[in-house]
Amino acid sequence: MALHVLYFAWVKDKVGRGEETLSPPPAVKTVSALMDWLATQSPGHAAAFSDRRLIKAAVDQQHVDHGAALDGAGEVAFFPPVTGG
Amino acid sequence: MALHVLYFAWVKDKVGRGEETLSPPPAVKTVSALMDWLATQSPGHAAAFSDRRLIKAAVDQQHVDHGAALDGAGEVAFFPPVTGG
Amino acid sequence: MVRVQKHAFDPGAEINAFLATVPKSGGVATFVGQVRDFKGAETVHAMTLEHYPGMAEREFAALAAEARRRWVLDGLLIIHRYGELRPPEPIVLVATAAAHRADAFAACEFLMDWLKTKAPFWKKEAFESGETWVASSADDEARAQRWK
Amino acid sequence: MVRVQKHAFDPGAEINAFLATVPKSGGVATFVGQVRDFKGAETVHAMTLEHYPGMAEREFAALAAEARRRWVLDGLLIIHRYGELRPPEPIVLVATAAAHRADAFAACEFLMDWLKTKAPFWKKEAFESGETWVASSADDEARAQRWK
Repeated sequence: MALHVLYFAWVKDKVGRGEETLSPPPAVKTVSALMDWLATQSPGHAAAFSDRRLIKAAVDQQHVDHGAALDGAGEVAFFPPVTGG
Repeated sequence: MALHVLYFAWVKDKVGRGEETLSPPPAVKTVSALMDWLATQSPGHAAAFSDRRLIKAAVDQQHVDHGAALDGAGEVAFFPPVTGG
Repeated sequence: MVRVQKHAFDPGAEINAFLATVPKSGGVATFVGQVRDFKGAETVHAMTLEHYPGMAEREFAALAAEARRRWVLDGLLIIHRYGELRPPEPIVLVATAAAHRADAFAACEFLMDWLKTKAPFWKKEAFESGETWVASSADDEARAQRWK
Repeated sequence: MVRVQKHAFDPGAEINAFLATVPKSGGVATFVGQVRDFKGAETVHAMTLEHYPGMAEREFAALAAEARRRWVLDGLLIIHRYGELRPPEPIVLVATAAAHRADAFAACEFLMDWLKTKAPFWKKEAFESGETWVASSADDEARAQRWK
């Protein structure tokens, strides 16, 4: 199943791209499991996800915890804590 | 001793003037005593000072309580609670 | 800066001029108070603001000094009108600039709350049926007390 | 109204336009956040604001709805920039209009506090020595928690 994955700020810098469309295996059912799987995709991904405590996630443009289910999500984003305003 | 007395808002309306220069007797040593004396000056003054709880005072342009001394004050003002802003 | 003036002012232009004086401030909080065209079910045609010249400026200067004692501010502006105003003209503008937005917000709200109970201005509203002095508000008094 | 935009905006003009939409509001609170030209002892030459298009607008809409649930507001404006900014350009403008100034102030500060921890924007500062992503602030997190 195709999943649109977005990266922002230094997560994007480390991964080396801002977005990609991936097909994680069916066993990847949560945000946390997705991070585990993404970390195996390239050295850049591994660097970006080396400390999960620094990473926030959104599923279909809603903030979620790492334990959140992906269900039929079409878009998942990973980023550091926001610093706008 | 000449004292410049100012009135604002409905206190002014009741007294019938915005300011006057008066020479209260030497026994008038506090704001409260000044109000007692002013109330005897005309029916308008009496009406303005009929309920002292509604009246605020300033001595030389500083908010004061009714018990404040006049000392060598040059200017005393009487007005309702402020409603600016 | 503190200004007590009869003529109308342009709040956006004043805020921009104020911003130009505080380029190093991360945050600027402002408050604009406007003349409302109603009170309850009645229409307010105009408002007259009487003030105590001299004391008004003194009170604003004292409020500004107190705000600067309480918070770290890069700048502060108070403009207050007197005379005849029409809805929805601005009556008052307060602006505060600080490195930290919490200081700017707190100082701005403090200045408005104290100004409401200390600055010697009195509002008279003109209705169809005549003119009435606005009564002071117990809520304003309570809000001012929070900062004691 | 909520706007996420790349181009610069004129805070005074935006505030005047907002005031024109709320002639019946007694009070309008605003906050302007500006790009600072320093961080500690270092000079900041420019700032880049990255954002998450789509989610940024959604979050602002959710914050606006939450503010309207909590306070009685006549109007509300959020403008936030993204892209390249230079000191001391405005980054963000929040304005809130209400009959009572307490509502306007509280809603304005709430929106800023929540926006700081929820709106998907990330600041990168350009120094002489290179560019650095701004770290999130524990103080911002604590301020946002006050409104839970």
